[in-house]
Amino acid sequence: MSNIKTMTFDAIVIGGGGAGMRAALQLTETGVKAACITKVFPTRSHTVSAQGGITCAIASADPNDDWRWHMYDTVKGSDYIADQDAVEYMCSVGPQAVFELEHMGLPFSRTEQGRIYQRPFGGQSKGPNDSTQAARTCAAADRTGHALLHTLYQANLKRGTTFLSEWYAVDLVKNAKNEVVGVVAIEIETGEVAYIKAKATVLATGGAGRIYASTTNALINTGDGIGMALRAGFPMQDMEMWQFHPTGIYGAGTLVTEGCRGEGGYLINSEGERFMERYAPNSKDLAGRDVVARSMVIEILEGRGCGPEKDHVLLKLDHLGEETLNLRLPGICELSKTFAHVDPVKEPVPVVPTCHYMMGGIPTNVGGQALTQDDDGKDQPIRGLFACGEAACVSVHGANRLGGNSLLDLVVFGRAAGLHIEEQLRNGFEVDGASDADIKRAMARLDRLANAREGEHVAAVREDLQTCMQLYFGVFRDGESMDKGLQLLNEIGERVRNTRLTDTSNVFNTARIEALELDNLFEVAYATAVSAVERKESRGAHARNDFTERDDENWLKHSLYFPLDKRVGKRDVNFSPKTVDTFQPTIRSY
Amino acid sequence: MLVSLYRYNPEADNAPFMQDVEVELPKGKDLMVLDVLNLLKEKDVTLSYRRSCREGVCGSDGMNMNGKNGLACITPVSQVIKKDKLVLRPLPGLPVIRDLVVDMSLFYKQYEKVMPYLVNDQPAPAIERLQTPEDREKLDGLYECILCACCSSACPSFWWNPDKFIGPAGLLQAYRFLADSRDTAQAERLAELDDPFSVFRCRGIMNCVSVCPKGLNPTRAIGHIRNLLLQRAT
Amino acid sequence: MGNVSSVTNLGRSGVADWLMQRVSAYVLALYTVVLFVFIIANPGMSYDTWAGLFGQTWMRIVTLMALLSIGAHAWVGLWTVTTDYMKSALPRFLVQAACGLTMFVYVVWGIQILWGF
Amino acid sequence: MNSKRPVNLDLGKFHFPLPAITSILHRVSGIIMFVGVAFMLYGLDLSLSGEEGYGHVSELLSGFFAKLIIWGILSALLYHLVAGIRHLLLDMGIGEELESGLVAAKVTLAIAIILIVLAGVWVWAM
Repeated sequence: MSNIKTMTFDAIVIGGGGAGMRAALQLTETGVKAACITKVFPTRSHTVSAQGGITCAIASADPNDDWRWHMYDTVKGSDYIADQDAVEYMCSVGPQAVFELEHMGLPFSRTEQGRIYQRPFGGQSKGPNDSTQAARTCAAADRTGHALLHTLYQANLKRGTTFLSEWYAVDLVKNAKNEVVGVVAIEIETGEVAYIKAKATVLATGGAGRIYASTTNALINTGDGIGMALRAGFPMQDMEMWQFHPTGIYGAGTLVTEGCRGEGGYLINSEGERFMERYAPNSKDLAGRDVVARSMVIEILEGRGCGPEKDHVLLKLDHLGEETLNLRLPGICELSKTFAHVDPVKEPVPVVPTCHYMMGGIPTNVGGQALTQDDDGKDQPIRGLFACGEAACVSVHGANRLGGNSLLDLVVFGRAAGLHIEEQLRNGFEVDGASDADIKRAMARLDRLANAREGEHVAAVREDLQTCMQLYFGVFRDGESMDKGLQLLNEIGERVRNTRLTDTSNVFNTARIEALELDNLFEVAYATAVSAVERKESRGAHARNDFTERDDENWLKHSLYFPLDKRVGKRDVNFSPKTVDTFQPTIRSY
Repeated sequence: MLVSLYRYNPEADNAPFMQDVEVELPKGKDLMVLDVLNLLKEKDVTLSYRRSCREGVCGSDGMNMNGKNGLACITPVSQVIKKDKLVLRPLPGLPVIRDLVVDMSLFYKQYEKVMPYLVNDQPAPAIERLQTPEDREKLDGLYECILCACCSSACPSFWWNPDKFIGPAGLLQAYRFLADSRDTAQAERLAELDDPFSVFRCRGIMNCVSVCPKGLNPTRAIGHIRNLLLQRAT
Repeated sequence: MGNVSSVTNLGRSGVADWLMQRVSAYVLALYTVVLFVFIIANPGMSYDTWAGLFGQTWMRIVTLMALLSIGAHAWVGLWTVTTDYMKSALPRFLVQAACGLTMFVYVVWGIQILWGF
Repeated sequence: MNSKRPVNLDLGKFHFPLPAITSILHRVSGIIMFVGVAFMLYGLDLSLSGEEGYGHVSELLSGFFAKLIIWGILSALLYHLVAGIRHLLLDMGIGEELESGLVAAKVTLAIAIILIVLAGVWVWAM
């Protein structure tokens, strides 16, 4: 297209959060001509909100700690549908990736020995034969994500990474051979549209918690990468798996870290009972997040919720003492005061399970290479497309992510994607060019918005979408109501395609961005709904009232949603780690 | 409640103007200023502002609310409202791109000037570099900065010399690295700061301290830098 | 990278300017207080007492020091003020030059007064 | 487009905390003093020029207008002195916190006002 500006790089990373910046850093360090495209200034990315820490067996709290124990916990936490080769990679490379962060300057909290401070988190044990609570989550007070994100931005500044800051990626550009050859993006400040050409495109666009009405996620978490990949026709894996975090602040949805419970806080119901002792006699409040969230909802449903509406429970922290709270959880004290009008030093914090994390995403291998399936159900790489972080599904979290594993996922697989791309490029990886028609296809949504004269406002449709997901695809699900939800989604989809943009200006037009984001929210929501209806069992975060048991015979599998025919297929879980024995599925109890 | 908004769209307006809008607030609930903006945007999509985390950690929605800088997402309306009126203006001293969105490039440039990254010329160990809890504690009150620019854009010295005075946010980060026991570039860092503008334009008026949404104290950090510069000079 | 300097700043470095301003501040504060105390302690002071004070060599030297301190203190202060508010170089330079000249006149005038009576 | 961008710097619309006000007054008083030095040197010159000159100064000081000028210069001097001492304390790390800074600003203003009033009484009593 002669009238559209083209910028050319060897590799582009879409997303300036933890995963994107770690990938960009790796690429820049190894001399690849790379750019990081990010819709917000990098330090405004959602990684900044991560609180508790980054789980990794660096053997600081326990000198005998072993990454294999971490691997065991992760596989068990995933309810056995995490790919064990990927978990093995994450847990074994993890320490190196964390030490690198420390060397970059991340201000971790410290032990008396001067090592990185590690706190207990949910689902942590000392291996398959010792269920003793471990302390494996490396922390910078309760601002680990903030510290990590800023450190990565700083490291990128030091290396001179190119940032296209406040640029919004609209759609992937695919050539005739179905290779991904870059992206069409819009510079928010000027409204200028450009084709950003690259041999490798990394989707590090994070999660999409905003498909739910109540979420801990930032307003920017709209699943842009997932939307782009789905529109390009690529499949999504395990999209029914959404984590509800046990402790979102009641009413506001903002997160209070699992670290609160790691430091000794616990949940109580309206009778003042520490109810998790009943549901998870061993791990209690530090059971897997899915387990705790479900227990909370049961307490509320059975009438033991707190407050006038009996619709939440309480997180008790005051017994930890002011000093510990100020030292270990200063940010939580701030957030509680602001959003719950409660001082944790004196009173318990009202909390409720809140949508937190998307375990599913773009299927990739350990090197971040995006995958699809051929007609025989065999994995095929999508040439030119990579993914890492929450947008990707490697899969290390399976059906339920352990606390502190998301930050590790970001840095390990951001780094891995960088390494892998550098290697591919060094080996002479080439793709064909894109035709004008290929680029035009990626601009279709912009054209539609520019020409839509009639239609609905974005905000109303978005709200209905979020309410629908909250109502029909929440902590507990069942077939009948999900069918209703899916039907409703079909209607909402029609409305999404008929939204109208009343602001057609160019300079910093946030209305246009929100309209484009709505498309992505819908893509994600729809993939979630279809996959959730299809998985007829309860596993991890996917809990069905009509199929209450885990069904290993049929569903010890990844689900794979194909957008073109809206079909859900299956993909084998990897049970072949390279250096350790397979962890066999057993009953998961805490 | 009456909301008075600073509006400017370069494609339509020759100059910025104040727009008064009446907003119906839900009863019994103290909204954050960002919630009010979101309500307004539902009615008028052309209203532009930045936002992301909506919990005070990403630093996107710094703005001037009834005369005082702060983050819209963690500022309850009740805290800033005067005579039933809420006046929202963009951060002072930075060029306005549109409505409440300012051009932050000068602010970021000042941040970049202070070498905001750890420098250590020793070979990296196989594990982490050790740091005592006491040394780590020196970074508290420094590393938490979210780069929202509330402080620098409340600082008259930064208004008058945004290109030369590093400003409170940048200087806080300058000291964050000067104070890090793992950093080995102290001499180099100080040499870069020893001019009449970068640090010494601070007049100690503490506007930065009074607006910082994270409760940080750039004035004190600047004092520490000055002491280091003095030690170096004498 | 971060270094900015200006031909018209006195000490060529931030620390030097800053130190100069502080040292002169101490001198001036002390001088002012001493002079105040002297005047208040001598109500209805005669010419002889007044001239006697300034007739002593140490007072002449101290007063000269105060004058020089005013020069340094005011220069750093005014240089800061002019660079804050005056953004175009020529007018700023002219005002700065005028200030400098005034300060020079003050000092010469002061010396004339102190050693001229 | 960039150079045309407006800047929100309508100073009347901003809230300035007390320490900021003490600071700008410090600056203003400094400039007044700079001009005031000329008057003081003139006075010193005249007062030391002999009995006659000294008498002349005393005579001058009895006029309302001259008293006003003297009081003005004294006020600037006293304010600059007191606020300057606050700065020197700040250099030592005293009054650097939000609360202590506010207290320091209040104390500065209070002491300065008392001294200025006293100076007024003194000038008019002369």
